Amino acid sequence: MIKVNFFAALREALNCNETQLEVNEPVTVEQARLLLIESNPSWAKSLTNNSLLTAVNQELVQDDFIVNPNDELAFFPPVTGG
Amino acid sequence: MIKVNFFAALREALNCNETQLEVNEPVTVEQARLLLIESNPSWAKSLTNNSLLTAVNQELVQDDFIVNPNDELAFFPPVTGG
Amino acid sequence: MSTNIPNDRIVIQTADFDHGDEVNLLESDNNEDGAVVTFCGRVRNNNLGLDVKGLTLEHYPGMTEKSLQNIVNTAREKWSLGRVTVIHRVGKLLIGEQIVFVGVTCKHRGDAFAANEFIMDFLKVKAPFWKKELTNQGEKWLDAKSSDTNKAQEWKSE
Amino acid sequence: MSTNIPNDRIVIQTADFDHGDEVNLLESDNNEDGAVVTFCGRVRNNNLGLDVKGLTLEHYPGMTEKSLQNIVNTAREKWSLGRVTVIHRVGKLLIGEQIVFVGVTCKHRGDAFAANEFIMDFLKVKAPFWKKELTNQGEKWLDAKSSDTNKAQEWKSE
Repeated sequence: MIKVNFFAALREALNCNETQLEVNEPVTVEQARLLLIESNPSWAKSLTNNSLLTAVNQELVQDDFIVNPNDELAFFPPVTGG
Repeated sequence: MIKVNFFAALREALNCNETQLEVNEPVTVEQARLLLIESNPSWAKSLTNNSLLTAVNQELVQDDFIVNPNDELAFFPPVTGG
Repeated sequence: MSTNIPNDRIVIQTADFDHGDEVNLLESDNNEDGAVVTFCGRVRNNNLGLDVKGLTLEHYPGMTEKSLQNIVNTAREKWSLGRVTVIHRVGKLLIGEQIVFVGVTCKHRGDAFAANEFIMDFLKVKAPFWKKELTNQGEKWLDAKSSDTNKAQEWKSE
Repeated sequence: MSTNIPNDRIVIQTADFDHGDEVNLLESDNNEDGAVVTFCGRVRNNNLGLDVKGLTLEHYPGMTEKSLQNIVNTAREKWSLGRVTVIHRVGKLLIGEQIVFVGVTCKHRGDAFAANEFIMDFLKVKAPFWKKELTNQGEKWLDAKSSDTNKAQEWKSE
Protein backbone atom coordinates (compact mmCIF):
# COMPACT_ATOMS: atom_id res chain seq x y z
CA MET A 1 0.00 0.00 0.00
CA ILE A 2 1.27 3.46 -0.93
CA LYS A 3 0.13 6.41 1.17
CA VAL A 4 -0.75 9.41 -1.02
CA ASN A 5 -0.95 13.04 0.18
CA PHE A 6 -2.33 16.10 -1.60
CA PHE A 7 -1.63 19.69 -0.62
CA ALA A 8 -2.90 23.24 -1.08
CA ALA A 9 -4.95 24.04 -4.20
CA LEU A 10 -4.76 20.40 -5.35
CA ARG A 11 -6.05 19.16 -1.98
CA GLU A 12 -8.99 21.56 -2.32
CA ALA A 13 -9.66 20.66 -5.97
CA LEU A 14 -9.77 16.92 -5.13
CA ASN A 15 -11.43 17.57 -1.78
CA CYS A 16 -9.01 15.01 -0.35
CA ASN A 17 -6.03 15.31 2.02
CA GLU A 18 -4.86 11.75 1.92
CA THR A 19 -5.68 8.45 0.24
CA GLN A 20 -3.95 5.14 -0.47
CA LEU A 21 -3.07 3.06 -3.48
CA GLU A 22 -3.41 -0.70 -3.09
CA VAL A 23 -0.31 -1.94 -4.90
CA ASN A 24 1.99 -4.80 -3.97
CA GLU A 25 4.81 -4.11 -6.36
CA PRO A 26 6.82 -1.10 -7.46
CA VAL A 27 5.19 1.38 -9.86
CA THR A 28 6.44 4.58 -11.42
CA VAL A 29 5.04 7.93 -10.29
CA GLU A 30 3.30 8.14 -13.66
CA GLN A 31 1.69 4.72 -13.17
CA ALA A 32 0.60 5.68 -9.64
CA ARG A 33 -1.03 8.80 -11.04
CA LEU A 34 -2.96 6.73 -13.63
CA LEU A 35 -4.09 4.24 -10.94
CA LEU A 36 -5.40 7.15 -8.84
CA ILE A 37 -7.34 8.51 -11.84
CA GLU A 38 -8.72 5.03 -12.58
CA SER A 39 -10.23 4.87 -9.08
CA ASN A 40 -11.39 8.51 -9.17
CA PRO A 41 -12.14 9.55 -12.76
CA SER A 42 -13.17 13.06 -11.63
CA TRP A 43 -9.57 13.67 -10.52
CA ALA A 44 -8.21 13.31 -14.07
CA LYS A 45 -7.98 17.01 -14.91
CA SER A 46 -6.41 18.12 -11.63
CA LEU A 47 -3.94 15.23 -11.45
CA THR A 48 -2.69 15.64 -15.01
CA ASN A 49 -1.92 19.34 -14.60
CA ASN A 50 1.58 19.75 -15.99
CA SER A 51 2.76 22.08 -13.27
CA LEU A 52 2.16 19.60 -10.40
CA LEU A 53 5.16 18.55 -8.33
CA THR A 54 5.65 15.08 -6.89
CA ALA A 55 7.52 13.87 -3.83
CA VAL A 56 8.33 10.32 -2.79
CA ASN A 57 9.31 9.85 0.83
CA GLN A 58 9.42 13.63 1.11
CA GLU A 59 11.93 14.21 -1.69
CA LEU A 60 11.03 15.85 -5.01
CA VAL A 61 11.11 13.31 -7.85
CA GLN A 62 10.36 13.04 -11.58
CA ASP A 63 7.54 11.04 -13.23
CA ASP A 64 9.74 8.01 -13.95
CA PHE A 65 10.76 7.62 -10.30
CA ILE A 66 9.93 4.21 -8.80
CA VAL A 67 7.47 4.15 -5.85
CA ASN A 68 7.53 1.05 -3.65
CA PRO A 69 4.76 -0.29 -1.42
CA ASN A 70 4.94 1.49 1.96
CA ASP A 71 6.45 4.58 0.36
CA GLU A 72 4.87 7.97 0.94
CA LEU A 73 3.80 9.69 -2.28
CA ALA A 74 2.63 13.31 -2.51
CA PHE A 75 1.28 15.55 -5.26
CA PHE A 76 1.14 19.32 -4.91
CA PRO A 77 1.19 22.60 -6.86
CA PRO A 78 4.41 24.63 -7.32
CA VAL A 79 5.47 25.92 -3.91
CA THR A 80 4.96 29.55 -2.87
CA GLY A 81 6.56 29.99 0.55
CA GLY A 82 9.13 32.50 1.77
CA MET B 1 44.64 79.62 3.13
CA ILE B 2 43.89 75.92 2.63
CA LYS B 3 43.16 73.80 5.69
CA VAL B 4 44.93 70.40 5.48
CA ASN B 5 43.96 67.29 7.50
CA PHE B 6 45.84 64.02 7.92
CA PHE B 7 44.33 60.78 9.20
CA ALA B 8 45.25 57.40 10.66
CA ALA B 9 48.71 55.96 9.86
CA LEU B 10 49.63 59.11 7.88
CA ARG B 11 48.66 61.37 10.79
CA GLU B 12 50.91 59.30 13.05
CA ALA B 13 53.78 59.18 10.55
CA LEU B 14 53.74 62.99 10.17
CA ASN B 15 52.87 63.47 13.83
CA CYS B 16 50.35 66.08 12.67
CA ASN B 17 46.53 66.15 12.63
CA GLU B 18 46.01 69.41 10.84
CA THR B 19 48.05 72.17 9.19
CA GLN B 20 47.48 74.96 6.68
CA LEU B 21 48.88 76.03 3.35
CA GLU B 22 49.27 79.77 2.82
CA VAL B 23 48.13 80.14 -0.80
CA ASN B 24 46.08 82.92 -2.36
CA GLU B 25 45.31 81.28 -5.66
CA PRO B 26 44.10 77.89 -6.87
CA VAL B 27 46.62 75.01 -6.92
CA THR B 28 46.29 71.40 -7.93
CA VAL B 29 46.33 68.65 -5.31
CA GLU B 30 49.79 67.70 -6.62
CA GLN B 31 51.07 71.28 -6.22
CA ALA B 32 49.62 71.43 -2.69
CA ARG B 33 51.45 68.23 -1.83
CA LEU B 34 54.76 69.69 -3.11
CA LEU B 35 54.22 72.91 -1.14
CA LEU B 36 53.65 70.87 2.03
CA ILE B 37 56.89 68.93 1.42
CA GLU B 38 58.74 72.19 0.76
CA SER B 39 57.76 73.47 4.24
CA ASN B 40 58.35 70.06 5.89
CA PRO B 41 61.06 68.14 4.02
CA SER B 42 60.81 65.22 6.46
CA TRP B 43 57.26 64.59 5.20
CA ALA B 44 58.45 63.80 1.67
CA LYS B 45 58.43 60.01 1.94
CA SER B 46 55.05 59.70 3.68
CA LEU B 47 53.30 62.25 1.46
CA THR B 48 54.50 60.75 -1.82
CA ASN B 49 53.29 57.26 -0.96
CA ASN B 50 51.38 56.12 -4.03
CA SER B 51 48.55 54.52 -2.11
CA LEU B 52 47.48 57.76 -0.34
CA LEU B 53 43.97 59.04 -1.01
CA THR B 54 43.05 62.71 -1.23
CA ALA B 55 39.80 64.52 -0.49
CA VAL B 56 38.89 68.13 -1.23
CA ASN B 57 35.92 69.48 0.69
CA GLN B 58 35.29 65.93 1.87
CA GLU B 59 35.02 64.36 -1.57
CA LEU B 60 37.63 61.95 -2.97
CA VAL B 61 39.59 63.60 -5.82
CA GLN B 62 42.52 62.88 -8.13
CA ASP B 63 45.93 64.61 -8.15
CA ASP B 64 44.99 67.08 -10.89
CA PHE B 65 41.94 68.37 -8.98
CA ILE B 66 42.01 72.15 -8.30
CA VAL B 67 42.08 73.28 -4.66
CA ASN B 68 40.98 76.84 -3.93
CA PRO B 69 41.88 79.02 -0.95
CA ASN B 70 39.44 78.23 1.91
CA ASP B 71 38.95 74.68 0.66
CA GLU B 72 39.48 71.75 3.00
CA LEU B 73 42.14 69.32 1.80
CA ALA B 74 42.84 65.93 3.37
CA PHE B 75 45.38 63.15 2.83
CA PHE B 76 44.89 59.66 4.23
CA PRO B 77 45.73 55.99 3.70
CA PRO B 78 43.33 53.59 1.95
CA VAL B 79 40.25 53.19 4.13
CA THR B 80 39.63 50.07 6.23
CA GLY B 81 36.21 50.48 7.83
CA GLY B 82 33.21 48.18 7.86
CA MET C 1 32.84 27.79 18.40
CA SER C 2 30.81 26.58 21.36
CA THR C 3 29.45 23.09 21.03
CA ASN C 4 26.34 24.09 22.99
CA ILE C 5 24.84 25.92 20.05
CA PRO C 6 24.23 23.71 17.02
CA ASN C 7 25.37 25.19 13.72
CA ASP C 8 21.98 24.74 12.02
CA ARG C 9 18.72 25.94 13.49
CA ILE C 10 15.73 25.04 11.29
CA VAL C 11 12.31 25.73 12.74
CA ILE C 12 8.72 25.62 11.45
CA GLN C 13 6.29 27.30 13.82
CA THR C 14 2.99 29.16 13.98
CA ALA C 15 4.32 31.60 16.62
CA ASP C 16 6.11 34.83 15.73
CA PHE C 17 9.89 35.09 16.20
CA ASP C 18 12.10 37.92 17.43
CA HIS C 19 14.65 39.16 14.91
CA GLY C 20 16.96 40.54 17.62
CA ASP C 21 16.88 37.31 19.64
CA GLU C 22 17.74 35.30 16.54
CA VAL C 23 20.71 37.54 15.74
CA ASN C 24 21.90 37.27 19.35
CA LEU C 25 21.72 33.49 19.12
CA LEU C 26 23.75 33.53 15.88
CA GLU C 27 26.38 35.79 17.44
CA SER C 28 26.52 34.48 21.02
CA ASP C 29 29.73 32.67 21.86
CA ASN C 30 30.83 33.19 18.26
CA ASN C 31 33.85 35.48 17.92
CA GLU C 32 35.18 33.86 14.76
CA ASP C 33 32.53 35.02 12.33
CA GLY C 34 32.80 38.74 11.59
CA ALA C 35 29.79 38.84 9.28
CA VAL C 36 26.09 38.22 9.93
CA VAL C 37 23.56 38.59 7.12
CA THR C 38 19.84 38.24 7.80
CA PHE C 39 16.82 38.14 5.56
CA CYS C 40 13.31 38.63 6.87
CA GLY C 41 10.21 38.33 4.71
CA ARG C 42 6.90 39.81 5.86
CA VAL C 43 3.30 39.84 4.64
CA ARG C 44 2.93 42.79 2.26
CA ASN C 45 -0.24 44.83 1.94
CA ASN C 46 -0.26 44.47 -1.84
CA ASN C 47 0.26 41.86 -4.54
CA LEU C 48 -0.44 42.19 -8.26
CA GLY C 49 -2.61 45.22 -7.57
CA LEU C 50 -4.91 43.53 -5.04
CA ASP C 51 -5.35 44.68 -1.45
CA VAL C 52 -4.11 41.84 0.72
CA LYS C 53 -5.62 41.45 4.18
CA GLY C 54 -3.59 38.47 5.28
CA LEU C 55 -2.67 34.95 4.32
CA THR C 56 -2.72 31.32 5.38
CA LEU C 57 0.44 29.26 5.01
CA GLU C 58 0.11 25.50 4.49
CA HIS C 59 3.09 23.14 4.47
CA TYR C 60 4.01 19.46 4.21
CA PRO C 61 5.16 18.52 7.72
CA GLY C 62 8.26 16.39 7.65
CA MET C 63 9.19 17.17 4.06
CA THR C 64 9.48 20.88 4.90
CA GLU C 65 12.21 20.34 7.50
CA LYS C 66 14.02 17.84 5.24
CA SER C 67 13.89 20.18 2.30
CA LEU C 68 15.23 23.16 4.29
CA GLN C 69 18.03 21.00 5.73
CA ASN C 70 18.97 19.89 2.19
CA ILE C 71 19.15 23.49 1.05
CA VAL C 72 21.31 24.48 4.03
CA ASN C 73 23.57 21.44 3.42
CA THR C 74 24.03 22.48 -0.21
CA ALA C 75 24.90 26.03 0.89
CA ARG C 76 27.48 24.61 3.31
CA GLU C 77 29.08 22.70 0.44
CA LYS C 78 29.38 25.90 -1.61
CA TRP C 79 30.59 28.29 1.11
CA SER C 80 32.40 28.01 4.40
CA LEU C 81 29.60 29.05 6.78
CA GLY C 82 29.44 29.46 10.54
CA ARG C 83 25.88 29.25 11.86
CA VAL C 84 22.68 29.11 9.86
CA THR C 85 19.15 29.76 11.09
CA VAL C 86 16.00 29.24 9.01
CA ILE C 87 12.61 29.95 10.60
CA HIS C 88 9.38 29.72 8.61
CA ARG C 89 5.96 30.38 10.02
CA VAL C 90 2.79 28.52 9.02
CA GLY C 91 -0.90 29.15 9.70
CA LYS C 92 -2.75 32.47 9.56
CA LEU C 93 -0.66 35.64 9.20
CA LEU C 94 -1.75 39.27 9.06
CA ILE C 95 -0.34 42.20 7.08
CA GLY C 96 3.11 43.20 8.31
CA GLU C 97 3.70 39.95 10.19
CA GLN C 98 7.01 38.16 9.78
CA ILE C 99 6.88 35.02 7.60
CA VAL C 100 10.45 33.84 7.22
CA PHE C 101 13.87 34.51 8.73
CA VAL C 102 17.21 33.38 7.33
CA GLY C 103 20.40 34.24 9.20
CA VAL C 104 23.95 33.26 8.22
CA THR C 105 27.23 33.94 10.00
CA CYS C 106 30.55 33.75 8.23
CA LYS C 107 34.13 34.90 8.38
CA HIS C 108 33.65 36.82 5.12
CA ARG C 109 30.73 39.04 4.22
CA GLY C 110 30.57 38.01 0.55
CA ASP C 111 29.94 34.39 1.50
CA ALA C 112 27.31 35.38 4.07
CA PHE C 113 25.39 37.46 1.49
CA ALA C 114 25.63 34.76 -1.18
CA ALA C 115 24.64 31.88 1.11
CA ASN C 116 21.69 33.76 2.58
CA GLU C 117 20.33 34.67 -0.86
CA PHE C 118 20.95 31.09 -2.09
CA ILE C 119 18.97 29.65 0.82
CA MET C 120 16.07 32.06 0.17
CA ASP C 121 16.12 31.42 -3.59
CA PHE C 122 15.87 27.65 -3.10
CA LEU C 123 13.41 27.87 -0.20
CA LYS C 124 11.15 29.75 -2.65
CA VAL C 125 11.15 26.95 -5.25
CA LYS C 126 11.88 23.75 -3.29
CA ALA C 127 10.41 23.95 0.21
CA PRO C 128 6.79 22.69 0.38
CA PHE C 129 4.96 25.82 1.57
CA TRP C 130 1.85 27.27 -0.05
CA LYS C 131 0.31 30.69 0.50
CA LYS C 132 -3.39 31.41 0.27
CA GLU C 133 -4.07 35.13 0.22
CA LEU C 134 -7.15 36.80 1.63
CA THR C 135 -7.80 39.81 -0.62
CA ASN C 136 -10.72 42.16 -1.11
CA GLN C 137 -11.85 39.67 -3.79
CA GLY C 138 -11.84 36.62 -1.52
CA GLU C 139 -9.34 33.83 -0.82
CA LYS C 140 -6.94 32.78 -3.51
CA TRP C 141 -3.97 30.38 -3.69
CA LEU C 142 -0.90 32.24 -4.88
CA ASP C 143 0.56 31.28 -8.24
CA ALA C 144 4.25 30.42 -8.26
CA LYS C 145 6.35 33.13 -9.92
CA SER C 146 8.55 32.34 -12.88
CA SER C 147 10.94 35.00 -11.58
CA ASP C 148 11.55 32.75 -8.56
CA THR C 149 12.24 29.74 -10.79
CA ASN C 150 14.68 31.83 -12.80
CA LYS C 151 16.53 33.06 -9.70
CA ALA C 152 17.12 29.50 -8.51
CA GLN C 153 18.19 28.45 -12.02
CA GLU C 154 20.84 31.15 -12.11
CA TRP C 155 22.75 29.48 -9.25
CA LYS C 156 23.01 26.27 -11.29
CA SER C 157 24.63 27.96 -14.26
CA GLU C 158 27.35 29.47 -12.04
CA MET D 1 4.95 54.88 3.95
CA SER D 2 4.79 57.07 7.01
CA THR D 3 6.42 60.46 6.65
CA ASN D 4 7.48 60.37 10.30
CA ILE D 5 10.32 57.97 9.59
CA PRO D 6 12.90 59.30 7.13
CA ASN D 7 13.92 56.84 4.43
CA ASP D 8 17.65 57.14 5.18
CA ARG D 9 19.14 56.74 8.63
CA ILE D 10 22.92 57.29 8.62
CA VAL D 11 24.61 57.37 11.99
CA ILE D 12 28.20 57.48 13.25
CA GLN D 13 28.47 56.79 16.95
CA THR D 14 30.72 55.41 19.67
CA ALA D 15 27.81 53.69 21.45
CA ASP D 16 26.65 50.19 20.59
CA PHE D 17 23.40 49.68 18.67
CA ASP D 18 20.62 47.11 19.00
CA HIS D 19 20.09 44.94 15.92
CA GLY D 20 16.47 44.16 16.84
CA ASP D 21 15.61 47.82 17.46
CA GLU D 22 17.07 48.77 14.10
CA VAL D 23 15.04 46.11 12.31
CA ASN D 24 11.89 47.26 14.13
CA LEU D 25 12.56 50.82 12.99
CA LEU D 26 13.00 49.67 9.39
CA GLU D 27 9.75 47.68 9.54
CA SER D 28 7.55 49.92 11.68
CA ASP D 29 4.70 51.55 9.80
CA ASN D 30 6.03 49.93 6.63
CA ASN D 31 3.67 47.36 5.14
CA GLU D 32 4.77 47.88 1.56
CA ASP D 33 8.22 46.35 1.76
CA GLY D 34 8.07 42.57 2.11
CA ALA D 35 11.85 42.12 2.32
CA VAL D 36 14.39 43.26 4.90
CA VAL D 37 18.06 42.38 4.54
CA THR D 38 20.57 43.29 7.24
CA PHE D 39 24.32 43.05 7.44
CA CYS D 40 26.18 43.30 10.73
CA GLY D 41 29.97 43.32 10.99
CA ARG D 42 31.67 42.56 14.30
CA VAL D 43 35.22 42.54 15.66
CA ARG D 44 36.69 39.10 14.97
CA ASN D 45 39.14 37.38 17.29
CA ASN D 46 41.53 36.65 14.43
CA ASN D 47 43.06 38.33 11.39
CA LEU D 48 45.89 37.05 9.20
CA GLY D 49 46.82 34.57 11.90
CA LEU D 50 47.24 37.11 14.70
CA ASP D 51 45.23 37.06 17.92
CA VAL D 52 43.21 40.27 17.94
CA LYS D 53 42.28 41.76 21.30
CA GLY D 54 40.30 44.73 20.01
CA LEU D 55 40.55 47.71 17.73
CA THR D 56 40.29 51.48 17.52
CA LEU D 57 38.29 53.04 14.71
CA GLU D 58 39.22 56.51 13.48
CA HIS D 59 37.15 58.44 10.95
CA TYR D 60 36.98 61.79 9.15
CA PRO D 61 33.99 63.55 10.75
CA GLY D 62 31.86 65.27 8.16
CA MET D 63 33.27 63.42 5.19
CA THR D 64 32.15 60.09 6.65
CA GLU D 65 28.48 61.06 6.70
CA LYS D 66 28.72 62.63 3.22
CA SER D 67 30.43 59.58 1.82
CA LEU D 68 27.85 57.16 3.26
CA GLN D 69 25.00 59.33 1.98
CA ASN D 70 26.58 59.30 -1.49
CA ILE D 71 26.80 55.51 -1.43
CA VAL D 72 23.15 55.21 -0.33
CA ASN D 73 22.08 57.70 -3.01
CA THR D 74 23.87 55.64 -5.67
CA ALA D 75 22.16 52.47 -4.41
CA ARG D 76 18.80 54.25 -4.63
CA GLU D 77 19.52 55.11 -8.27
CA LYS D 78 20.25 51.44 -9.06
CA TRP D 79 17.39 49.80 -7.13
CA SER D 80 13.96 50.80 -5.93
CA LEU D 81 14.54 50.77 -2.16
CA GLY D 82 12.29 51.47 0.81
CA ARG D 83 14.25 52.39 3.92
CA VAL D 84 18.00 52.28 4.40
CA THR D 85 19.92 52.36 7.68
CA VAL D 86 23.70 52.61 7.97
CA ILE D 87 25.28 52.72 11.44
CA HIS D 88 29.04 52.71 11.93
CA ARG D 89 30.76 52.83 15.27
CA VAL D 90 34.05 54.63 15.99
CA GLY D 91 36.43 54.58 18.95
CA LYS D 92 37.61 51.56 20.94
CA LEU D 93 35.89 48.22 20.27
CA LEU D 94 36.46 44.83 21.87
CA ILE D 95 36.28 41.33 20.36
CA GLY D 96 32.74 40.39 19.40
CA GLU D 97 31.45 43.99 19.50
CA GLN D 98 29.31 45.22 16.63
CA ILE D 99 31.08 47.62 14.23
CA VAL D 100 28.67 48.27 11.41
CA PHE D 101 25.01 47.71 10.57
CA VAL D 102 23.39 48.06 7.15
CA GLY D 103 19.66 47.46 6.78
CA VAL D 104 17.62 47.74 3.58
CA THR D 105 13.90 47.26 3.05
CA CYS D 106 12.44 46.60 -0.37
CA LYS D 107 9.43 45.19 -2.18
CA HIS D 108 11.65 42.49 -3.71
CA ARG D 109 14.27 40.40 -1.93
CA GLY D 110 16.77 40.37 -4.79
CA ASP D 111 17.02 44.17 -4.73
CA ALA D 112 17.37 44.19 -0.93
CA PHE D 113 20.25 41.69 -1.04
CA ALA D 114 22.01 43.49 -3.90
CA ALA D 115 21.63 46.98 -2.43
CA ASN D 116 22.84 45.89 1.01
CA GLU D 117 25.94 44.21 -0.40
CA PHE D 118 26.57 47.20 -2.70
CA ILE D 119 26.45 49.60 0.25
CA MET D 120 28.87 47.42 2.25
CA ASP D 121 31.24 46.96 -0.69
CA PHE D 122 31.50 50.73 -1.25
CA LEU D 123 31.59 51.56 2.45
CA LYS D 124 34.67 49.33 2.60
CA VAL D 125 36.57 51.26 -0.08
CA LYS D 126 35.10 54.80 -0.02
CA ALA D 127 34.05 55.74 3.51
CA PRO D 128 36.89 57.33 5.54
CA PHE D 129 37.23 54.88 8.43
CA TRP D 130 40.52 53.37 9.58
CA LYS D 131 41.03 50.41 11.90
CA LYS D 132 43.99 50.03 14.24
CA GLU D 133 44.16 46.52 15.66
CA LEU D 134 45.50 45.65 19.07
CA THR D 135 47.11 42.21 18.67
CA ASN D 136 49.46 40.13 20.80
CA GLN D 137 52.26 41.86 18.83
CA GLY D 138 51.15 45.41 19.64
CA GLU D 139 49.05 48.01 17.81
CA LYS D 140 48.94 48.02 14.04
CA TRP D 141 46.99 49.96 11.41
CA LEU D 142 45.16 47.55 9.15
CA ASP D 143 46.20 47.36 5.52
CA ALA D 144 43.46 47.81 2.96
CA LYS D 145 42.56 44.54 1.21
CA SER D 146 42.77 44.24 -2.54
CA SER D 147 39.83 41.82 -2.32
CA ASP D 148 37.72 44.77 -1.13
CA THR D 149 38.87 46.94 -4.03
CA ASN D 150 38.01 44.12 -6.43
CA LYS D 151 34.53 43.63 -4.97
CA ALA D 152 33.68 47.31 -5.47
CA GLN D 153 35.14 47.22 -9.00
CA GLU D 154 32.85 44.34 -9.94
CA TRP D 155 29.76 46.53 -9.52
CA LYS D 156 31.13 48.99 -12.09
CA SER D 157 31.53 46.38 -14.78
CA GLU D 158 27.90 45.25 -14.44
